[in-house]
Amino acid sequence: MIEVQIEARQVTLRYFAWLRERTGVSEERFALPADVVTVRDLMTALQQRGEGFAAAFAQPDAIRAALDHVHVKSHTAIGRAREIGFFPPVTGG
Amino acid sequence: MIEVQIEARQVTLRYFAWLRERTGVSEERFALPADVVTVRDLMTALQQRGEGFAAAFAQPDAIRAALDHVHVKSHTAIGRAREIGFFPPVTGG
Amino acid sequence: MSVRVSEADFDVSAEIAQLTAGQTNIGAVATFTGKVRGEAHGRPLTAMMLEHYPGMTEAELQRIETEAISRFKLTASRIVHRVGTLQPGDNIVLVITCAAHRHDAFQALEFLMDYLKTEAPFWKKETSADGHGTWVDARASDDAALSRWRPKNI
Amino acid sequence: MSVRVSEADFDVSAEIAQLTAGQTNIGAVATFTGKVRGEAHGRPLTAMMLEHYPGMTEAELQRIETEAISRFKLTASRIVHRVGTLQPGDNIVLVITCAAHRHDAFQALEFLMDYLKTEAPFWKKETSADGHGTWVDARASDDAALSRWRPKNI
Repeated sequence: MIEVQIEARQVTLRYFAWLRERTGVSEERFALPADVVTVRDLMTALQQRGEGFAAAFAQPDAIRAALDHVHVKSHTAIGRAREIGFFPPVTGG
Repeated sequence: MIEVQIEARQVTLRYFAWLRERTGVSEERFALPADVVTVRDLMTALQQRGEGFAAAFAQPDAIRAALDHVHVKSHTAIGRAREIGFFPPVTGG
Repeated sequence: MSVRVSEADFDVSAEIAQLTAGQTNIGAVATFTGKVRGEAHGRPLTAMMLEHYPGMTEAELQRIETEAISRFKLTASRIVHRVGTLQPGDNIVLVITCAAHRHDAFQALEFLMDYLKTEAPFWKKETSADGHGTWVDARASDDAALSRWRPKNI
Repeated sequence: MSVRVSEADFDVSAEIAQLTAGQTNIGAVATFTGKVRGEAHGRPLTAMMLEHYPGMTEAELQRIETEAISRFKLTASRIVHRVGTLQPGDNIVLVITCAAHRHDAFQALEFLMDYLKTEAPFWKKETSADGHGTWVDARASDDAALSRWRPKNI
Protein backbone atom coordinates (compact mmCIF):
# COMPACT_ATOMS: atom_id res chain seq x y z
CA MET A 1 0.00 0.00 0.00
CA ILE A 2 2.81 2.41 0.89
CA GLU A 3 4.71 1.52 -2.30
CA VAL A 4 1.67 2.17 -4.45
CA GLN A 5 1.31 5.63 -2.87
CA ILE A 6 4.93 6.50 -3.63
CA GLU A 7 4.68 5.35 -7.24
CA ALA A 8 1.56 7.41 -7.81
CA ARG A 9 2.61 10.66 -6.16
CA GLN A 10 1.32 13.56 -8.22
CA VAL A 11 3.25 16.79 -8.53
CA THR A 12 2.69 20.01 -10.44
CA LEU A 13 5.27 20.78 -13.14
CA ARG A 14 5.67 24.29 -14.53
CA TYR A 15 7.68 25.36 -17.56
CA PHE A 16 8.82 28.89 -18.44
CA ALA A 17 10.31 30.81 -21.38
CA TRP A 18 11.77 28.52 -24.05
CA LEU A 19 11.03 25.43 -21.94
CA ARG A 20 7.36 26.35 -22.08
CA GLU A 21 7.59 26.95 -25.82
CA ARG A 22 9.44 23.71 -26.61
CA THR A 23 7.31 21.45 -24.40
CA GLY A 24 4.12 23.21 -25.45
CA VAL A 25 3.05 23.04 -21.80
CA SER A 26 3.00 25.76 -19.16
CA GLU A 27 1.65 23.70 -16.25
CA GLU A 28 0.62 20.07 -15.73
CA ARG A 29 -0.03 17.43 -13.09
CA PHE A 30 2.48 14.60 -13.35
CA ALA A 31 2.86 11.22 -11.63
CA LEU A 32 6.44 11.00 -10.34
CA PRO A 33 8.00 7.67 -11.45
CA ALA A 34 9.27 5.64 -8.49
CA ASP A 35 12.89 5.77 -9.70
CA VAL A 36 12.99 9.56 -9.82
CA VAL A 37 14.83 10.90 -6.76
CA THR A 38 16.57 14.13 -7.80
CA VAL A 39 15.60 17.05 -10.02
CA ARG A 40 18.10 15.75 -12.57
CA ASP A 41 16.40 12.33 -12.54
CA LEU A 42 13.13 14.07 -13.35
CA MET A 43 14.70 15.96 -16.26
CA THR A 44 15.97 12.65 -17.66
CA ALA A 45 12.50 11.11 -17.33
CA LEU A 46 10.86 14.11 -19.01
CA GLN A 47 13.25 13.82 -21.99
CA GLN A 48 11.47 10.57 -22.90
CA ARG A 49 8.08 12.24 -23.41
CA GLY A 50 8.35 12.92 -27.14
CA GLU A 51 9.99 15.39 -29.46
CA GLY A 52 9.05 18.64 -27.66
CA PHE A 53 10.25 17.45 -24.27
CA ALA A 54 13.37 15.89 -25.79
CA ALA A 55 14.24 19.29 -27.35
CA ALA A 56 13.41 21.18 -24.17
CA PHE A 57 15.56 18.99 -21.91
CA ALA A 58 18.37 18.19 -24.40
CA GLN A 59 20.86 20.28 -22.38
CA PRO A 60 19.98 19.80 -18.71
CA ASP A 61 22.94 21.93 -17.59
CA ALA A 62 21.33 24.97 -19.26
CA ILE A 63 18.16 24.53 -17.18
CA ARG A 64 17.40 25.88 -13.72
CA ALA A 65 14.84 24.44 -11.33
CA ALA A 66 12.84 25.41 -8.27
CA LEU A 67 11.14 23.19 -5.68
CA ASP A 68 8.06 24.88 -4.21
CA HIS A 69 9.34 28.29 -5.43
CA VAL A 70 12.88 27.92 -4.07
CA HIS A 71 15.92 27.72 -6.38
CA VAL A 72 17.67 24.33 -6.15
CA LYS A 73 20.62 22.58 -7.77
CA SER A 74 19.79 19.69 -10.11
CA HIS A 75 21.28 17.11 -7.71
CA THR A 76 18.74 18.09 -5.05
CA ALA A 77 16.26 15.39 -3.99
CA ILE A 78 12.65 16.25 -4.86
CA GLY A 79 11.48 14.94 -1.48
CA ARG A 80 7.96 16.07 -0.58
CA ALA A 81 7.91 19.07 -2.94
CA ARG A 82 4.51 19.61 -4.54
CA GLU A 83 5.58 21.93 -7.37
CA ILE A 84 8.67 21.74 -9.58
CA GLY A 85 9.45 24.62 -11.93
CA PHE A 86 11.86 24.43 -14.90
CA PHE A 87 13.26 27.53 -16.60
CA PRO A 88 16.36 29.04 -18.25
CA PRO A 89 18.76 31.26 -16.25
CA VAL A 90 16.80 34.38 -15.32
CA THR A 91 17.11 37.62 -17.34
CA GLY A 92 14.92 40.18 -15.55
CA GLY A 93 15.79 43.59 -14.16
CA MET B 1 54.44 103.90 -11.83
CA ILE B 2 54.33 100.10 -12.05
CA GLU B 3 54.95 99.78 -8.29
CA VAL B 4 52.11 102.11 -7.47
CA GLN B 5 49.76 100.02 -9.59
CA ILE B 6 50.74 96.82 -7.74
CA GLU B 7 50.24 98.40 -4.31
CA ALA B 8 46.83 99.70 -5.21
CA ARG B 9 45.41 96.61 -6.94
CA GLN B 10 41.77 96.19 -5.98
CA VAL B 11 40.24 92.75 -5.57
CA THR B 12 36.80 91.53 -4.56
CA LEU B 13 36.66 89.57 -1.32
CA ARG B 14 33.68 87.32 -0.51
CA TYR B 15 32.89 85.62 2.78
CA PHE B 16 30.49 82.73 3.38
CA ALA B 17 28.80 80.90 6.27
CA TRP B 18 30.40 81.66 9.63
CA LEU B 19 33.12 83.78 7.97
CA ARG B 20 30.38 86.07 6.64
CA GLU B 21 28.73 86.15 10.06
CA ARG B 22 31.92 86.88 12.02
CA THR B 23 33.28 89.52 9.64
CA GLY B 24 29.84 91.04 9.17
CA VAL B 25 30.69 91.36 5.46
CA SER B 26 29.51 89.26 2.53
CA GLU B 27 31.38 91.07 -0.24
CA GLU B 28 33.79 94.02 -0.43
CA ARG B 29 36.39 95.69 -2.62
CA PHE B 30 39.81 95.54 -1.01
CA ALA B 31 43.21 97.03 -1.87
CA LEU B 32 45.76 94.21 -1.75
CA PRO B 33 48.75 95.24 0.41
CA ALA B 34 52.02 95.02 -1.52
CA ASP B 35 53.46 92.37 0.83
CA VAL B 36 50.55 89.96 0.32
CA VAL B 37 51.60 87.22 -2.10
CA THR B 38 49.71 84.06 -1.11
CA VAL B 39 46.16 83.39 0.09
CA ARG B 40 47.61 82.73 3.54
CA ASP B 41 49.34 86.15 3.53
CA LEU B 42 45.95 87.71 2.80
CA MET B 43 44.34 85.84 5.70
CA THR B 44 47.06 87.16 8.03
CA ALA B 45 46.48 90.71 6.77
CA LEU B 46 42.70 90.40 7.21
CA GLN B 47 43.16 89.24 10.83
CA GLN B 48 44.38 92.80 11.63
CA ARG B 49 41.09 94.45 10.61
CA GLY B 50 39.39 94.46 14.01
CA GLU B 51 37.57 92.08 16.29
CA GLY B 52 35.22 90.47 13.75
CA PHE B 53 37.98 89.71 11.25
CA ALA B 54 40.31 88.55 14.02
CA ALA B 55 37.63 86.05 15.15
CA ALA B 56 36.85 84.95 11.59
CA PHE B 57 40.48 84.28 10.67
CA ALA B 58 41.72 83.05 14.07
CA GLN B 59 42.19 79.51 12.74
CA PRO B 60 43.38 79.84 9.13
CA ASP B 61 43.75 76.05 8.77
CA ALA B 62 39.97 75.70 9.19
CA ILE B 63 39.32 78.05 6.26
CA ARG B 64 39.11 77.20 2.56
CA ALA B 65 39.67 79.65 -0.27
CA ALA B 66 38.92 80.06 -3.96
CA LEU B 67 40.61 82.28 -6.55
CA ASP B 68 38.18 83.35 -9.26
CA HIS B 69 35.82 80.46 -8.33
CA VAL B 70 38.50 77.75 -8.27
CA HIS B 71 39.47 75.95 -5.04
CA VAL B 72 43.09 76.66 -4.03
CA LYS B 73 45.44 75.75 -1.19
CA SER B 74 46.37 78.57 1.17
CA HIS B 75 50.00 78.63 -0.03
CA THR B 76 48.82 79.51 -3.56
CA ALA B 77 49.92 82.89 -4.93
CA ILE B 78 47.01 85.26 -5.55
CA GLY B 79 48.57 86.39 -8.85
CA ARG B 80 46.11 88.23 -11.10
CA ALA B 81 42.97 86.81 -9.49
CA ARG B 82 40.15 89.35 -9.31
CA GLU B 83 37.97 87.60 -6.72
CA ILE B 84 39.00 85.76 -3.56
CA GLY B 85 36.40 83.76 -1.63
CA PHE B 86 36.80 82.56 1.95
CA PHE B 87 34.60 79.85 3.48
CA PRO B 88 34.53 76.83 5.81
CA PRO B 89 34.83 73.28 4.41
CA VAL B 90 31.72 72.68 2.32
CA THR B 91 28.70 70.80 3.70
CA GLY B 92 26.21 70.58 0.84
CA GLY B 93 24.57 67.58 -0.73
CA MET C 1 9.18 47.39 2.53
CA SER C 2 7.23 46.03 -0.40
CA VAL C 3 7.52 44.27 -3.73
CA ARG C 4 5.10 44.39 -6.66
CA VAL C 5 4.80 42.64 -10.04
CA SER C 6 2.62 44.58 -12.43
CA GLU C 7 1.74 45.12 -16.08
CA ALA C 8 1.15 48.80 -15.31
CA ASP C 9 3.87 51.45 -15.47
CA PHE C 10 5.15 53.13 -12.32
CA ASP C 11 5.82 56.74 -11.37
CA VAL C 12 9.15 57.22 -9.55
CA SER C 13 8.07 60.37 -7.67
CA ALA C 14 4.82 58.79 -6.50
CA GLU C 15 6.62 55.67 -5.25
CA ILE C 16 9.21 57.78 -3.40
CA ALA C 17 6.43 59.91 -1.88
CA GLN C 18 4.68 56.78 -0.56
CA LEU C 19 7.88 55.51 1.06
CA THR C 20 8.95 58.81 2.61
CA ALA C 21 5.58 60.30 3.67
CA GLY C 22 5.73 61.43 7.29
CA GLN C 23 9.27 60.10 7.75
CA THR C 24 11.93 62.52 8.98
CA ASN C 25 14.73 60.01 9.54
CA ILE C 26 15.38 59.55 5.80
CA GLY C 27 18.36 61.57 4.55
CA ALA C 28 19.05 59.52 1.41
CA VAL C 29 16.77 58.10 -1.28
CA ALA C 30 18.38 56.15 -4.11
CA THR C 31 16.50 54.75 -7.09
CA PHE C 32 17.25 52.57 -10.07
CA THR C 33 15.01 52.43 -13.13
CA GLY C 34 15.71 49.80 -15.80
CA LYS C 35 14.38 50.64 -19.26
CA VAL C 36 13.93 48.86 -22.60
CA ARG C 37 16.63 49.95 -25.04
CA GLY C 38 15.97 50.34 -28.74
CA GLU C 39 18.56 47.85 -29.86
CA ALA C 40 19.94 44.53 -28.76
CA HIS C 41 23.22 43.06 -30.00
CA GLY C 42 23.32 45.66 -32.78
CA ARG C 43 19.81 44.84 -34.08
CA PRO C 44 16.87 47.24 -33.72
CA LEU C 45 14.35 45.96 -31.20
CA THR C 46 10.64 46.62 -31.64
CA ALA C 47 9.24 44.98 -28.49
CA MET C 48 10.19 43.09 -25.37
CA MET C 49 8.01 40.49 -23.68
CA LEU C 50 8.58 39.83 -20.00
CA GLU C 51 7.46 36.51 -18.54
CA HIS C 52 7.69 35.55 -14.86
CA TYR C 53 6.91 32.72 -12.44
CA PRO C 54 3.84 33.88 -10.48
CA GLY C 55 4.13 32.97 -6.84
CA MET C 56 7.85 32.31 -6.95
CA THR C 57 8.61 35.83 -8.22
CA GLU C 58 6.99 37.53 -5.25
CA ALA C 59 8.63 35.06 -2.84
CA GLU C 60 12.09 35.65 -4.34
CA LEU C 61 11.73 39.44 -4.37
CA GLN C 62 10.61 39.37 -0.72
CA ARG C 63 13.55 37.14 0.18
CA ILE C 64 16.01 39.46 -1.61
CA GLU C 65 14.52 42.54 0.05
CA THR C 66 14.65 40.91 3.50
CA GLU C 67 18.30 40.03 2.90
CA ALA C 68 19.05 43.67 1.95
CA ILE C 69 17.36 44.93 5.11
CA SER C 70 19.44 42.55 7.22
CA ARG C 71 22.69 43.75 5.62
CA PHE C 72 22.16 47.51 5.34
CA LYS C 73 20.60 50.20 7.52
CA LEU C 74 17.47 50.83 5.48
CA THR C 75 14.46 52.86 6.55
CA ALA C 76 12.32 51.73 3.62
CA SER C 77 12.62 50.01 0.25
CA ARG C 78 10.52 49.02 -2.74
CA ILE C 79 10.83 46.79 -5.79
CA VAL C 80 8.42 47.12 -8.72
CA HIS C 81 8.89 44.86 -11.76
CA ARG C 82 6.77 45.00 -14.87
CA VAL C 83 5.67 42.00 -16.96
CA GLY C 84 3.93 41.72 -20.33
CA THR C 85 4.80 43.40 -23.61
CA LEU C 86 6.94 46.56 -23.50
CA GLN C 87 8.30 48.97 -26.12
CA PRO C 88 11.72 50.64 -26.38
CA GLY C 89 11.89 53.47 -23.84
CA ASP C 90 9.39 51.76 -21.50
CA ASN C 91 10.23 51.20 -17.85
CA ILE C 92 10.99 47.61 -16.78
CA VAL C 93 11.98 47.73 -13.13
CA LEU C 94 12.17 50.19 -10.25
CA VAL C 95 14.14 49.72 -7.04
CA ILE C 96 14.09 52.36 -4.29
CA THR C 97 16.14 52.38 -1.10
CA CYS C 98 15.74 54.89 1.74
CA ALA C 99 18.25 55.31 4.56
CA ALA C 100 19.58 57.88 6.99
CA HIS C 101 22.86 58.07 5.06
CA ARG C 102 23.72 57.70 1.40
CA HIS C 103 26.24 54.87 1.72
CA ASP C 104 23.58 52.42 2.95
CA ALA C 105 21.13 53.54 0.26
CA PHE C 106 23.71 53.06 -2.53
CA GLN C 107 25.00 49.71 -1.29
CA ALA C 108 21.50 48.30 -0.80
CA LEU C 109 20.42 49.54 -4.24
CA GLU C 110 23.30 47.78 -6.00
CA PHE C 111 22.82 44.66 -3.87
CA LEU C 112 19.11 44.49 -4.76
CA MET C 113 19.76 44.96 -8.48
CA ASP C 114 22.55 42.36 -8.54
CA TYR C 115 20.32 39.78 -6.84
CA LEU C 116 17.25 40.69 -8.84
CA LYS C 117 19.19 40.23 -12.10
CA THR C 118 20.43 36.76 -11.15
CA GLU C 119 17.75 35.23 -8.90
CA ALA C 120 14.31 36.72 -9.55
CA PRO C 121 12.43 34.49 -12.03
CA PHE C 122 11.85 36.84 -14.97
CA TRP C 123 12.66 36.11 -18.61
CA LYS C 124 12.91 38.58 -21.48
CA LYS C 125 12.06 37.80 -25.08
CA GLU C 126 13.12 40.42 -27.61
CA THR C 127 11.27 40.93 -30.88
CA SER C 128 13.33 42.43 -33.70
CA ALA C 129 12.06 44.46 -36.66
CA ASP C 130 11.54 41.31 -38.81
CA GLY C 131 9.21 39.87 -36.15
CA HIS C 132 11.75 37.33 -34.97
CA GLY C 133 11.63 36.62 -31.23
CA THR C 134 14.73 35.73 -29.22
CA TRP C 135 14.98 34.78 -25.57
CA VAL C 136 17.64 36.92 -23.95
CA ASP C 137 20.70 35.03 -22.69
CA ALA C 138 21.81 35.45 -19.10
CA ARG C 139 24.92 37.61 -18.81
CA ALA C 140 28.09 36.33 -17.20
CA SER C 141 28.74 39.90 -15.98
CA ASP C 142 25.59 39.71 -13.84
CA ASP C 143 26.87 36.56 -12.12
CA ALA C 144 30.22 38.29 -11.59
CA ALA C 145 28.49 41.32 -10.05
CA LEU C 146 26.74 39.04 -7.58
CA SER C 147 29.93 37.40 -6.37
CA ARG C 148 31.10 40.56 -4.59
CA TRP C 149 28.32 40.20 -2.00
CA ARG C 150 29.38 36.68 -1.06
CA PRO C 151 31.97 35.74 1.54
CA LYS C 152 35.44 35.60 0.07
CA ASN C 153 36.91 32.16 -0.62
CA ILE C 154 39.39 31.14 2.02
CA MET D 1 23.96 67.32 -19.05
CA SER D 2 22.93 70.17 -16.81
CA VAL D 3 23.26 71.65 -13.34
CA ARG D 4 20.82 73.92 -11.51
CA VAL D 5 20.81 75.81 -8.21
CA SER D 6 17.30 76.69 -7.12
CA GLU D 7 15.12 77.66 -4.16
CA ALA D 8 12.26 75.69 -5.73
CA ASP D 9 11.66 72.00 -5.09
CA PHE D 10 12.18 69.42 -7.86
CA ASP D 11 10.12 66.49 -9.10
CA VAL D 12 12.19 63.35 -9.71
CA SER D 13 9.88 61.88 -12.37
CA ALA D 14 9.73 65.15 -14.30
CA GLU D 15 13.52 65.49 -14.27
CA ILE D 16 13.97 61.88 -15.43
CA ALA D 17 11.38 62.41 -18.17
CA GLN D 18 13.28 65.46 -19.46
CA LEU D 19 16.55 63.52 -19.60
CA THR D 20 15.17 60.39 -21.24
CA ALA D 21 12.57 61.86 -23.65
CA GLY D 22 13.06 60.39 -27.11
CA GLN D 23 16.16 58.43 -26.06
CA THR D 24 16.19 54.68 -26.66
CA ASN D 25 19.81 54.02 -25.76
CA ILE D 26 19.21 54.45 -22.01
CA GLY D 27 18.84 51.15 -20.17
CA ALA D 28 19.67 52.43 -16.69
CA VAL D 29 18.57 55.52 -14.77
CA ALA D 30 19.94 56.01 -11.25
CA THR D 31 18.93 58.83 -8.94
CA PHE D 32 19.95 60.13 -5.55
CA THR D 33 17.77 62.47 -3.50
CA GLY D 34 19.21 64.04 -0.35
CA LYS D 35 16.64 65.13 2.23
CA VAL D 36 16.58 67.16 5.46
CA ARG D 37 16.35 64.84 8.46
CA GLY D 38 14.37 65.75 11.57
CA GLU D 39 17.26 65.51 13.95
CA ALA D 40 20.94 66.35 14.02
CA HIS D 41 23.40 64.95 16.58
CA GLY D 42 20.48 63.74 18.70
CA ARG D 43 18.74 67.15 18.82
CA PRO D 44 15.45 67.84 17.00
CA LEU D 45 15.95 70.12 14.04
CA THR D 46 13.31 72.63 13.03
CA ALA D 47 14.88 74.18 9.93
CA MET D 48 17.95 74.09 7.72
CA MET D 49 19.36 77.07 5.85
CA LEU D 50 21.48 76.40 2.78
CA GLU D 51 23.92 79.07 1.64
CA HIS D 52 26.08 78.86 -1.49
CA TYR D 53 28.67 80.80 -3.50
CA PRO D 54 26.80 82.09 -6.57
CA GLY D 55 28.94 81.79 -9.67
CA MET D 56 31.43 79.39 -8.14
CA THR D 57 28.70 76.82 -7.33
CA GLU D 58 27.56 76.51 -10.94
CA ALA D 59 31.19 76.37 -12.14
CA GLU D 60 32.08 73.61 -9.65
CA LEU D 61 28.98 71.54 -10.43
CA GLN D 62 29.71 71.81 -14.15
CA ARG D 63 33.31 70.79 -13.56
CA ILE D 64 32.25 67.77 -11.46
CA GLU D 65 29.69 66.71 -14.05
CA THR D 66 32.21 67.03 -16.89
CA GLU D 67 34.64 64.87 -14.90
CA ALA D 68 31.95 62.20 -14.42
CA ILE D 69 31.18 62.17 -18.14
CA SER D 70 34.87 61.71 -18.93
CA ARG D 71 35.14 58.75 -16.53
CA PHE D 72 31.89 56.85 -17.12
CA LYS D 73 29.77 55.99 -20.14
CA LEU D 74 26.88 58.34 -19.46
CA THR D 75 24.07 59.20 -21.86
CA ALA D 76 22.74 62.04 -19.71
CA SER D 77 23.04 63.47 -16.22
CA ARG D 78 21.60 66.20 -14.04
CA ILE D 79 22.40 67.89 -10.73
CA VAL D 80 19.81 70.04 -8.94
CA HIS D 81 20.72 71.61 -5.59
CA ARG D 82 18.37 73.69 -3.49
CA VAL D 83 19.32 76.76 -1.43
CA GLY D 84 17.40 78.85 1.11
CA THR D 85 15.43 77.70 4.15
CA LEU D 86 14.22 74.09 4.23
CA GLN D 87 12.19 72.01 6.71
CA PRO D 88 12.67 68.39 7.85
CA GLY D 89 11.50 66.07 5.06
CA ASP D 90 12.29 68.63 2.34
CA ASN D 91 14.46 67.72 -0.62
CA ILE D 92 17.99 69.18 -0.71
CA VAL D 93 19.72 67.71 -3.74
CA LEU D 94 18.96 65.53 -6.76
CA VAL D 95 21.50 63.76 -8.93
CA ILE D 96 20.44 61.67 -11.94
CA THR D 97 22.66 59.53 -14.15
CA CYS D 98 21.54 57.79 -17.35
CA ALA D 99 23.58 55.11 -19.12
CA ALA D 100 23.18 52.07 -21.33
CA HIS D 101 24.14 49.78 -18.44
CA ARG D 102 23.58 50.00 -14.69
CA HIS D 103 27.23 49.79 -13.61
CA ASP D 104 28.09 53.12 -15.27
CA ALA D 105 24.96 54.77 -13.85
CA PHE D 106 25.74 53.58 -10.30
CA GLN D 107 29.43 54.47 -10.40
CA ALA D 108 28.78 57.93 -11.82
CA LEU D 109 26.04 58.58 -9.26
CA GLU D 110 28.32 57.79 -6.32
CA PHE D 111 31.18 59.73 -7.90
CA LEU D 112 29.00 62.81 -8.37
CA MET D 113 27.67 62.68 -4.80
CA ASP D 114 31.14 62.17 -3.30
CA TYR D 115 32.50 65.18 -5.20
CA LEU D 116 29.45 67.32 -4.60
CA LYS D 117 29.68 66.67 -0.83
CA THR D 118 33.34 67.71 -0.65
CA GLU D 119 33.86 70.32 -3.39
CA ALA D 120 30.64 72.14 -4.27
CA PRO D 121 30.45 75.40 -2.25
CA PHE D 122 27.30 74.90 -0.17
CA TRP D 123 27.01 75.36 3.59
CA LYS D 124 24.25 74.13 5.89
CA LYS D 125 23.10 75.90 9.04
CA GLU D 126 20.80 73.89 11.27
CA THR D 127 18.23 75.56 13.54
CA SER D 128 17.21 73.53 16.59
CA ALA D 129 13.93 73.73 18.51
CA ASP D 130 15.28 76.47 20.82
CA GLY D 131 16.06 78.69 17.83
CA HIS D 132 19.80 78.13 18.10
CA GLY D 133 21.60 78.01 14.75
CA THR D 134 24.68 75.85 14.15
CA TRP D 135 26.82 75.62 11.04
CA VAL D 136 27.22 71.96 10.11
CA ASP D 137 30.74 70.60 10.37
CA ALA D 138 32.30 68.86 7.38
CA ARG D 139 32.45 65.09 7.82
CA ALA D 140 35.71 63.18 7.67
CA SER D 141 33.75 60.26 6.14
CA ASP D 142 32.94 62.43 3.11
CA ASP D 143 36.64 63.11 2.53
CA ALA D 144 37.32 59.39 2.92
CA ALA D 145 34.62 58.56 0.36
CA LEU D 146 36.28 60.89 -2.12
CA SER D 147 39.69 59.26 -1.84
CA ARG D 148 38.54 56.09 -3.62
CA TRP D 149 38.21 57.97 -6.91
CA ARG D 150 41.81 59.20 -6.77
CA PRO D 151 44.86 57.37 -8.08
CA LYS D 152 46.29 55.04 -5.46
CA ASN D 153 49.46 56.22 -3.67
CA ILE D 154 52.58 54.60 -5.07
